[in-house]
Amino acid sequence: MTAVLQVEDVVQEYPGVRALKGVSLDIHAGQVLGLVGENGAGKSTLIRVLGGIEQPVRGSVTLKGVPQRFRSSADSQAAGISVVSQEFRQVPQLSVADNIFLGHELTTGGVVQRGRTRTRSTELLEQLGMDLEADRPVSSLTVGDRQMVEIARALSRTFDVLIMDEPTAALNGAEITRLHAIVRRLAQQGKAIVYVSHHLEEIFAICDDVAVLRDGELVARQPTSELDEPRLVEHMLGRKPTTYEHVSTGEGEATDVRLAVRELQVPGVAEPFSLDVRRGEVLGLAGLVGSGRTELTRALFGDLVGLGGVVEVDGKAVRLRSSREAVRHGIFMLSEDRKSEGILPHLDVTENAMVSRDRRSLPWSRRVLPLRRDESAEFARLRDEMRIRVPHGRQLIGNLSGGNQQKVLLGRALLSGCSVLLLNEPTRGVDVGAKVDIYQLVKQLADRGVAVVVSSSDAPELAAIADRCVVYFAGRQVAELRGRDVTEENIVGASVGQTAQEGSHD
Amino acid sequence: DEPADTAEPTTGGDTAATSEFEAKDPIVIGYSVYDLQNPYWQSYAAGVQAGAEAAGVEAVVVDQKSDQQQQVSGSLDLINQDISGLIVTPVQPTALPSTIDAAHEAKIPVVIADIGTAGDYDAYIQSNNANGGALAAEYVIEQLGDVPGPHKVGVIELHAGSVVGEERVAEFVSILGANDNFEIVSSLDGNDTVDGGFAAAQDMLSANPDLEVIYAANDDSAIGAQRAMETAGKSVADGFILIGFDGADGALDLIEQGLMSATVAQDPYGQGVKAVETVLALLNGEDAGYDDAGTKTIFFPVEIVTADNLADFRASRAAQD
Amino acid sequence: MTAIDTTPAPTGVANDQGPGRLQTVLHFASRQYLVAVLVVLAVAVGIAKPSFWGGGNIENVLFQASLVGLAACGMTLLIAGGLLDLSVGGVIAVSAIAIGTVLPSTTIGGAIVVALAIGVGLGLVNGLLVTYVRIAPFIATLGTLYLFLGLAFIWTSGKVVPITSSNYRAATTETIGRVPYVFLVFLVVAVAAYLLLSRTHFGRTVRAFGSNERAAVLAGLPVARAKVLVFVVAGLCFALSGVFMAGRLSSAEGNMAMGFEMDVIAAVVVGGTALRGGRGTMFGTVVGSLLFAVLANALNLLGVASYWQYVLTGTVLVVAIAIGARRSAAAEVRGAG
Amino acid sequence: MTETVTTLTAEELVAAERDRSAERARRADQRRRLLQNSGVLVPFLIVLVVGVAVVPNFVSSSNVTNMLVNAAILAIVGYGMTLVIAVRGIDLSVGSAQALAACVAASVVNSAGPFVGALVGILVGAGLGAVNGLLVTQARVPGFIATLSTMSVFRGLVLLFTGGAPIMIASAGFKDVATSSLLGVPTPFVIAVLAGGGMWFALERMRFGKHVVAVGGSPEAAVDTGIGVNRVLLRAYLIAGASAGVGGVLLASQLGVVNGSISTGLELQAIAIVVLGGTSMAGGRGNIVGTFVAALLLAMINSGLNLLNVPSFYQYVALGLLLIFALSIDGAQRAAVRRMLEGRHS
Ligand SMILES: Nc1ncnc2c1ncn2[C@@H]1O[C@H](COP(=O)(O)OP(=O)(O)OP(=O)(O)O)[C@@H](O)[C@H]1O
Ligand SMILES: Nc1ncnc2c1ncn2[C@@H]1O[C@H](COP(=O)(O)OP(=O)(O)OP(=O)(O)O)[C@@H](O)[C@H]1O
Ligand SMILES: O[C@@H]1[C@H](O)[C@H](O)CO[C@H]1O
Ligand SMILES: [Mg+2]
Ligand SMILES: [Mg+2]
Repeated sequence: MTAVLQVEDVVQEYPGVRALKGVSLDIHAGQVLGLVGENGAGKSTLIRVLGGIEQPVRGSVTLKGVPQRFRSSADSQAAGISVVSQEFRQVPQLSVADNIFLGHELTTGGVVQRGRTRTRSTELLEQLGMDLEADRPVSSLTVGDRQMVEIARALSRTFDVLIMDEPTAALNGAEITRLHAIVRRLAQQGKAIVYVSHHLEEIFAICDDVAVLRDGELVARQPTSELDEPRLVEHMLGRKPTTYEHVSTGEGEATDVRLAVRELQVPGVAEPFSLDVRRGEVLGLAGLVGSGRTELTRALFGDLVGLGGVVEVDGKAVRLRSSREAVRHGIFMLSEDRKSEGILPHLDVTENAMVSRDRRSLPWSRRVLPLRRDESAEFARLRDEMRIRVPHGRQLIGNLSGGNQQKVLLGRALLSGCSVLLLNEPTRGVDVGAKVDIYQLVKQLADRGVAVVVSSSDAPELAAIADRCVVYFAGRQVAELRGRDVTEENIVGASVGQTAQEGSHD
Repeated sequence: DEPADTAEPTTGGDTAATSEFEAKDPIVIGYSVYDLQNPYWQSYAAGVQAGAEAAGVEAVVVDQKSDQQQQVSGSLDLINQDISGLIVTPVQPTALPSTIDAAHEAKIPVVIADIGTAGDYDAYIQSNNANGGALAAEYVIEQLGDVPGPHKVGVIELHAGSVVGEERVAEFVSILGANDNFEIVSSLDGNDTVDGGFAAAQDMLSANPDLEVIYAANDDSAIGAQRAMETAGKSVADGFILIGFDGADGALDLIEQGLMSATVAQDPYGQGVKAVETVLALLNGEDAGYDDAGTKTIFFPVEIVTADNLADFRASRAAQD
Repeated sequence: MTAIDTTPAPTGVANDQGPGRLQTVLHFASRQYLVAVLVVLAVAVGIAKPSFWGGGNIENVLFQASLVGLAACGMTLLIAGGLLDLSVGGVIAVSAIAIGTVLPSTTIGGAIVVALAIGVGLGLVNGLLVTYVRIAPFIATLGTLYLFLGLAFIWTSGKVVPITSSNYRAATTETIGRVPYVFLVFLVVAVAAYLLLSRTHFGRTVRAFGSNERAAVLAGLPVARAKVLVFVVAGLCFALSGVFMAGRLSSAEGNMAMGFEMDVIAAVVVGGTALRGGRGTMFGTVVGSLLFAVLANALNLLGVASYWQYVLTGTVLVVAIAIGARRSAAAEVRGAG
Repeated sequence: MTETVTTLTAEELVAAERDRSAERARRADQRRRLLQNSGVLVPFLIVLVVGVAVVPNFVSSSNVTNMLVNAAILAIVGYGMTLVIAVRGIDLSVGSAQALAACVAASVVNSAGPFVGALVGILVGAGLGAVNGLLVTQARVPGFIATLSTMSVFRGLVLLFTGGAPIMIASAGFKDVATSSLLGVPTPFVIAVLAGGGMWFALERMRFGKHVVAVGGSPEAAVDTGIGVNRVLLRAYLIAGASAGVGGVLLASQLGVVNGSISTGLELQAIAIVVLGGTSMAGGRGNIVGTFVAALLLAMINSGLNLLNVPSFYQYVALGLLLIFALSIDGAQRAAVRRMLEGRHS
C-alpha cells in the first residue's frame, strides 16, 4: 500500500521557536491517523504547512507520489487536501452557507447560485446531524455550531486527505459520536484522515495509527492497537503523567454560602435560576447546548443583565449590570469563546495574563503601576505552574498554540483575586498533562476559599473536579448530583433529559 | 507666572526699523504666496517674477497653500536662504510680526503684498477692497436703480474668516442695504472655488427664484455661479446681473461672451511688479513711494470691468508684459 | 537561523524572560527604518543646501514638527485604542481663541490653563459622544469638528483675535540654543504619552480595548471610563499644540488649524501606528512628525515649484514606506479578527 | 407548555429546544439586518419631513433636481469608498483623483468630443485607482498611507496638467448630461441608481461580493480559504478610482468649467456618507443602499441650510449637530433593539 501523503523532514521556525524540527510522516488511503501531542508540540503547525497556509523552512510534501510546493491554501486544496482548522476561519458577517462554500463558491458567471449553495449546505449539515438554517449569519451561532460549520466546510470540498485539527473541542457527546461515524465512513471510502484530539479515548475509538509529536519532533508512530492510554500519555509528555485524585470537600455544609442566586431571570432562558455555591466548593454546570449554562454564567458576570431575582455574594445582595460591576463584587468569568471574547491579540502573554489581576492585595509599590519586573516574575510562576509553552513573556498571545492561549486565559482568571470564579469550558483544547495541572490549580483555588463554578460540556471533566453538579436541560434544572453521584454516566444521562420527566411533574 | 503684557505696540519700537537693509550678492527676492491654486495669486507671482527679471534679480516663490503654518515656516525657509528682500501675501496677517522680526534681524526688508498687515513691515501694497465692494454696488444701482423693485440680491462670500472677503462684502451690503430698491436675500459661503460658488448660487436661486443679482467676492465662485444660473434658466442677456471680483481671465472671457456682467478687477500682476520695485527701492535706501506714509501703504486702485470697457482693459493689461 | 534557541527545556518552555538579544536588536533596527529615512533625507538636503543646518532653519523645522507632534501624541493614544479624533482643528481654534480672549486680563499661565481646560472639556464631549451615545468616532468627531469650528467663528464673529501680549509670544516661541522650547515640551509629552500607554494600567486598558473590545470588557477592565479619558487626554494634547500655535501665529481664529487633523493622523500612521488599534508607537510618532516637517522644509529649500511639491511629497512618502514595508512584512497580528 | 412536557421523549425535547433557539436566532438576525439597513433611514426621514415642513422652496422642482444631482455625484464616489472600506481599506485620494479625471475629461471633451471625453475621464479614474491598488497589494503600503500619498501626487498632477487655469467646456451636449433628465428624473440620479444597483448586486449576489466581505470581515479566514486577497483589494481600489472618475465626469458636466482645485475635501465627505450609511470602518459588509441614502441626507442638509440662509458660521454648528444627531438616533435605536432582543422570552 503506497502512501497518499508523505511528509519528509519538515522544519518550521518562528522567531524564537523551532516549532517543527524535521518531521517525517506518511499516511495511507483508508487510514485514520491520530496526531497527538502536548500543547505547542507542533500539531497545528504541521497542519498549516500541509494546508498551504505556511511555507516550511525546509522539507517536502508529496501527495500521491507528486512532490508539492504549496504557495497558498488554494494550492493545497487543489491538490486534494481539505483541512478543519483549530481556529475557526469563518467570516462572521457571512451566512452559514456562504462560509461553507467560501473560496469555492457555486456560481454561474460570477453570480452565486444561492439555491444550490443553500441546499448543498443543508445536506452537508444534515449529514452531520445538524438542522442549522443555512441563511443564518455565522456571528449568531454558538461555538459548537460553528465547529460543525467548519467541519461541513472541509467536507464540502473534494479531497483525498482530510485533516481535522481538534474537530471535537467544542462538540457534545452525541455530536462527537456522529462525527466518528462519518470519519469511519470516509476512511472506508478510501480517504486518508489525520485526526488531532486531546481526548485520547477518541484516538483509541477511531484511529488506526497514532503519531506523537513532542516538542516539534515525531517521537512515536504506532498502530493504536499496540498502545494503551498511559503509554500514549508517556510518549506525549516524555514522563509519567501525574494523576488527579479528586477529594471532594463534600459535605462541607457547614461552610458559608459565597454565591447565592435566587430566582434569577435571565434573558432568553425559560425558567429563573436558583443556586448556592459555598466557600471552597467546585460546582459543575452540565447540560447540552441551549440548556442555558452560558446564559447563566454571563448573567452572573453582568454581561447579560438579569430581568429579576437576587444575586448575593457573601450574603450581600449585588447588582450586576456590567462585567465591571461584577468584578468589583469579586466575580470573574472566563468565556468559552477564546478568540473573540478572550485573547487581546496585540498584547503580549504577560499582559494578557495580568489585565485582570487583583491589585488590592499588592503592596502600594506594585499597585499603582504595572511593574515589568514584578509582572514578569508573576508570569514566570504561572508559566511553570501551568506548563505554558511560550519562548518568553513578551510573545504576542496570538502566536501561541491554542491550548497555550487557553492556559494564559486561565491564568488571568486565577490572578483576578475573585471570590466567585465562573469558568466556561476551562480546558477546551488543553492537553492531558496540563488538564491535570489545571484541575489541581482549580482545587487549590477552592481550598483558598473561592467558590468555583465550572460550566463544561466535558462530562468526565466535571466528574473529575466538581464537588456538586447541576444539570440543566432546556433552561431548566433537571438534576443535582452530589459527592459520589457526580459521575460521567449520571451527568450524561441527566443532560439528555432522562430525568426531565421527574423535573416537570408539577 | 509672568504677568501678561497687554499693550505691546505692533509697529516701531525696536531697532530693526532704523537698521540698514543689506543687499546680498546675488540679489534674490523671496515671495511667500497665499495659494498658487488660485489664478489670482498665479498672476501675482508672475508679476513678481517679471519684476525681478526686469530688474535683473532672481525671485524665489514659496507657496503657503492656504495654510497659516506654512505661511510662517515657508517665510522663514526663505529668510534662512540668504535672500535680500521678502514679499509676503499672508494667509493670516496677524501672524506676520515674528516673520518680520526674523527678516529684519537678517537685514531683509519686508513688503506685504495684499490681504492685510501687522507688525513692523516696510511697505504694504493693497487693493482697495472696500472700494471694490462699493464699485460693485454702484454698478448694480446704475443698472437697476430706475427699475422699480425691490430687487433681490444674493451675495457669495469668500471662505469663512477671510479678511478681504469681509471688506468686499461689507461695503457692498452697506450701500445696497441703504437703498430701498434692493433687498439682500441671501449671503452664502462660496469657499473661493468654482464648485463652492456653484453650490451656493444653486441654492440661492432655488430659495429665491426671482433673484436678480449675484455678487461673488471672487471670480472663481462667480464662474461657478454663472453655471448655476444657466442651469436655473437665468442669464445675463435677460437682465440678470452677475458680478465677480478679481478680473481673472476666466471671468473676462465670460464677460466677453455675454455670460457675466462685470468683475471688479484688481491688478495682481502689476502689484507683483510693484512689490519687487519696492523691495529694491528699500534696499537702495530710496523712497518707496508710499501713498500713505503713516501706514507705509501703496494703494492699487480697483476698477470695474464690463463688456463696455473690456477691450480697453485687456489692452492695458496686455501692455503690462 | 542558528541563533534560534532550540534547547528543549524540561517543561517545553524556553527559559529566558524576553526575546533573545539578537532578536531584540534586529527588531529595534527594523523599527528604526524611518529614522534612517529621516537621516538620509536630512543629510542629502544638507549637502544640496547647507543652509538646512543653519540655526534658524533647524529651529523652524523643529517648531513645525512640534506643533503637529504635540497633537499627534494624543492622536496616537486614541488610535492605539482603535479610536480617532477629527476635531483637532476645532479644539485648537477654540482653545487658542480663548487664550487671545483672556490674555489681556490674566497671566500667561492663567491663559494656558484656560486653554488646556477647554481642551479637556472638548475632549470630554467627544469621549462621551463616542462612549455613551455610541456614535462611530469618525462621524462623532467630524460632527464636533464642525461644531467647534462654528463656535469659534461665532465667538469671534469670524474676526481674528490677536495675541497682543509680546510676553506670551516670547514665552511660547522661546528657544534654548537652537532648540525651540516647544520641541522640548513635545519630547516631554511624547515620553509621558509613551509611559502612559505602555506602563500604566490606563494605557494597558486602552491597548486592550483597541485590540479586542469585547475581550477587554469581559476581562473586567474599565473600558468606558478609559475611552472617555483617552479622548480627554487627546483634547489636552491638541490644546497644548494650540497654545504654541497661537504664539507662533500671534493670533487665533477659526481657520487657524483647518485641515490639521490630516497632518496629525498622517504623522501618527506614517510613524507606524496602525489605524486598526491595539498598539501605538510614540517613538514612531515623533519620527513621523519630524519626517513631514523636514520634507516640507527640504522642498522649500530646494526651490521645488509648488505643484511639483504636491507630487514629490506623496512620492517620497510612498516610496519610503514601500521600502520599509517590504522589510517588515509582519503585516497583521495573529488572532486579530 | 409544562403540561405537554411530560409526554415528550428526551429526543423530542432536544429537538424542540433546538428549534426554539434557531427561531430566536433567526428573529434576532432579521432585526439586526433590518437595523443595519435602516440605520440612516430614520434621520433621513426626519430631515426630509422637517425640510419639507419648514424650509421654503425645499420641494421646488429646481431644488429637488439640484439635491438629486448633487447627491448622485457624491453617492457614486461613495460606492467606491464603501467597497474600499468594506475590504478594510480607505481611499483618501478620491478628491484628487476626481479632479484629475474631471480636468482630463474636460480637455478631451474640448478636443475629441463628449463621448471620448467621458470615457477617458472614467479610464483616468480607474487608472489612478489601479495605482492605489498596486501600491497596497504589490508595494504593501497600508491603504491609508498609499492614498494619502497619492492624494497629494494626483493633486499635483492635475495642477500641472491645467497649469492652474480653469478649463471651460465648450460642448453644450456634454454639459447637458448633468441637467438633462430621463422620464423626469435627472440623468445623474438615474446613473447613480443604476450604478448603485449594480454595485449592490455585485456585493450581495456575486462571488466578488463574498470575497469582499471575507477580506474585510476576516482577512485570516480569507487567506486560509485560498481567496486571492490581493486581487480583491486591487479591484476594490480600482473600482473606487473609477467611481471617482465617473463622479468627476458628471461634475465636469455639471460645472461646465473645472480647474485643479475642485473636489478638495471630497474624501472626508465620501467617508462620512459611507459611515453614516452603516458601513463599519472596521471592514466587512458594505452597505451600498445606506451610502446612497446618506448621500441624499447630506445633500438635503447642505441645501436646506443654504435655503434657510443660515450664515456660514452657523452652518458649521448646524451641520455638526445634525451629524451627531443622525448617528445618535442610530445608536439609541441599536441600544433599544438590543434590549428588546435580550429581554425576549421564548
Ligand atoms: N506565528 C507564530 N509565531 C511564533 N510562534 C508560533 C507561531 N505559531 C506557532 N508558534 C509556536 O509554535 C509552537 C507549536 O505551535 P502549534 O500551534 O503547532 O501547537 P499545537 O501542537 O497545535 O498545540 P495545541 O494543542 O495547543 O493546539 C508553539 O510553541 C507556538 O507557540
Ligand atoms: N481584579 C479585581 N478584582 C476585584 N476588584 C478589583 C480588581 N481590580 C480592581 N478592582 C477594584 O475595582 C475598582 C476600580 O478598578 P481599578 O483599580 O482598575 O481602577 P483604577 O486603578 O482607578 O483605574 P486605572 O486602572 O484606569 O488606573 C477599585 O475599587 C479596585 O479595588
Ligand atoms: O484677494 C484675493 C483674491 O481676490 C482671490 O480671488 C482670492 O483670494 C483673495 O484673498
Ligand atoms: Mg493546535
Ligand atoms: Mg484600572
